[in-house]
Amino acid sequence: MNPLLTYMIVPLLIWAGIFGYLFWLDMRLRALEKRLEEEGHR
Amino acid sequence: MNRSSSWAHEAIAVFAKDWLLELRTRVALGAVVLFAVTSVVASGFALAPPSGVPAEVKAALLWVVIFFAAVAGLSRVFVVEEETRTADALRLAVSSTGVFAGKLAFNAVLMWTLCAITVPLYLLLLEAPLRNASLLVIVVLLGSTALACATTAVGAIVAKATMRGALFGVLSFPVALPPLLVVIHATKAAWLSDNAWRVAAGDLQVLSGFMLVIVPASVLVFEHIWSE
Amino acid sequence: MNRTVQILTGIWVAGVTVAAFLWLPPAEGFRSPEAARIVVFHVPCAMLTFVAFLVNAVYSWKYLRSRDPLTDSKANAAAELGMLFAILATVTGSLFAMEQWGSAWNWDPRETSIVMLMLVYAAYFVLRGAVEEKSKRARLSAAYALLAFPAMVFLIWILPRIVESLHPTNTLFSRSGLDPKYRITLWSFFAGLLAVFVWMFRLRLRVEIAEARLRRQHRRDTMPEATPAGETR
Amino acid sequence: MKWQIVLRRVGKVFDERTVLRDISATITAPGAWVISGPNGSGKSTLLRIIAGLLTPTEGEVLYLYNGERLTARQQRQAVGMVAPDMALYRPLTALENLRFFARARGLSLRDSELLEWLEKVQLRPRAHDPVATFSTGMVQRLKLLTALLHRPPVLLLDEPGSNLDEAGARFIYQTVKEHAGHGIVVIATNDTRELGYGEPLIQLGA
Repeated sequence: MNPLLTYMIVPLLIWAGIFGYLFWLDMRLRALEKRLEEEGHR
Repeated sequence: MNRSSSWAHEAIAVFAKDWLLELRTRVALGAVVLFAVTSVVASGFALAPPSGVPAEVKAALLWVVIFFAAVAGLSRVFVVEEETRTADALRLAVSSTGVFAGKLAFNAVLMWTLCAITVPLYLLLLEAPLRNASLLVIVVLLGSTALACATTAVGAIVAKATMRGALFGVLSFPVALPPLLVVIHATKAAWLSDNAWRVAAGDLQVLSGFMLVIVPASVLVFEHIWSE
Repeated sequence: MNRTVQILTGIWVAGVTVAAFLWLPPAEGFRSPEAARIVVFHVPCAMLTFVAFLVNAVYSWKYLRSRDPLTDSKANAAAELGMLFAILATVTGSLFAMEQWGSAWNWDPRETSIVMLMLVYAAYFVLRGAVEEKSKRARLSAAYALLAFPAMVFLIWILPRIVESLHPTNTLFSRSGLDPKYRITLWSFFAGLLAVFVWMFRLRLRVEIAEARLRRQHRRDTMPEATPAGETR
Repeated sequence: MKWQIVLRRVGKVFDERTVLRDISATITAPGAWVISGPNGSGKSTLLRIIAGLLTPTEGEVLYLYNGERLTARQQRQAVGMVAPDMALYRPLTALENLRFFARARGLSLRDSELLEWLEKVQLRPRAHDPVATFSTGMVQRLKLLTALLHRPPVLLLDEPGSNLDEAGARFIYQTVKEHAGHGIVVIATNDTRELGYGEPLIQLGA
């Protein structure tokens, strides 16, 4: 593999991992808050 | 009436009681020894003729066998107390340090018994190039004790959880790995090196150091594992 | 963390990433100087894995002292993040190893210790999954974390005695190693990642708190049905 | 008024399920006391909390001797307990069980003395038989013996008479009466016969 390409993959991987996790957390949080809201009204 | 019972007395009572129970039921001993003998014989078959196998592989294999045999039995002491619902009576009678020390002593003796059977059999069947027998005895003794020290508290954790059988292996491996790696290194030295004592001296120090760290740590957390 | 800090963090790490490409010179003396610059990304990830492990141990200890459920959630969150960074460090490390030594895995002491940390985290999660009652789960997993911690410190200390290391020992801290630009970039990236770590940690806790609130609400809603009248004698 | 157990606003929550809420009481020696309530009302949990086997989520349990608080070790020595969830070592004989509990508690009792204890509960002929071969009543008597071996001032009994015949129940009653003369007995039960063994202390709802 081209060394420069390898070098470019690395930060991409790290950001993919971190943002993937952040995104997943954010989705869970939104879903939970929505359910809390709904059940709070009932 | 004499009520000056310290944790050492309690530990001796627990140790004696556990061995009495073990000799009557032979659950842990049976599991451990059968596992060890089976896997030694199986390795002998698989590697025959064993003369071509490097000593590094043989040393690693010996301790892998011992570790997995230990996994089959070391958590029994605590699991039995929970399963037969005797843990509460023990909790009321004995301090948590006394229980831990007694169970640790039981596991150490169990490991010594296991090694006393496995190691000679292994040497016989797999033709290990034994250079320094007295060193090997010390290495095995210290290594098996270190494994017992590393995994006794893990056994107490497992006894309180579900899926105990699978869990003990998973949980004890990371904790047992440091002594395992060191003892494999030292065993190799006892088998091969001309100046084995010099090579293994560092390993033996590390093993002792490991026990000096993990045992107090275990005592510290055991109180929280044992009482609800 | 408020919005401005988040935006500043984003700009900071983006800046460091760009600098790692444009400002950082190729690492002379390595097999492929261009790719060897990976270290500025890889090493901070590995460092954060250890930071997370330490944070997990500290909160585990605090939990056993205080028995506060939120402290247990913090320990768990730290372990989850530790696992994430361990994976990132391993993957980036293998890419570097492939470029430098030709194979992705070498059983180098550092490689081994990061894998062992992953195993500890995995065992920790398995244990949490195997205990139903929450306070018991918190107690047992905290105890396990505190047993694994000294074992890991030992492992990291003894591994180099047993296996030859490929990693340099002190280029990070000595003045005569690589170009000083490396040290600057690496530590800047570490600082950025640390900020991101705190951000993720707090978001993870908010999820945990929301879940606990939802459970409590459920409990209240279903409470009357929970004790059927027929059961009393 | 030497021995006292003080329950101060004790509460227990398992996960989000509240089992006990805000229980306060003062138990003073000598005497027998009864904790009553239907199944699942938390009698056993409360007794385990009093015994120190379970840490309450709220409040605390204090053991006082002449107004002084006991240490954890002293408290353990002060309590004897019999509960359905506390089994003996079934593969061991009656004598071996007694020997273990005596040694574990630091008592220097000779076998001859232990056999005398066994005589008192009519188990001497079975001293060398494994507990696994015992009937429910015999196990219950042996359990009571192990709970009394260290002469604790506090005796905690959880459903002591369940599954016992007339003779077994009479034996429990005698032990309670005898112990209540000098120490504290706390009985958790909803058996109508046992409700009369002592004064009502706490009535738990469902």
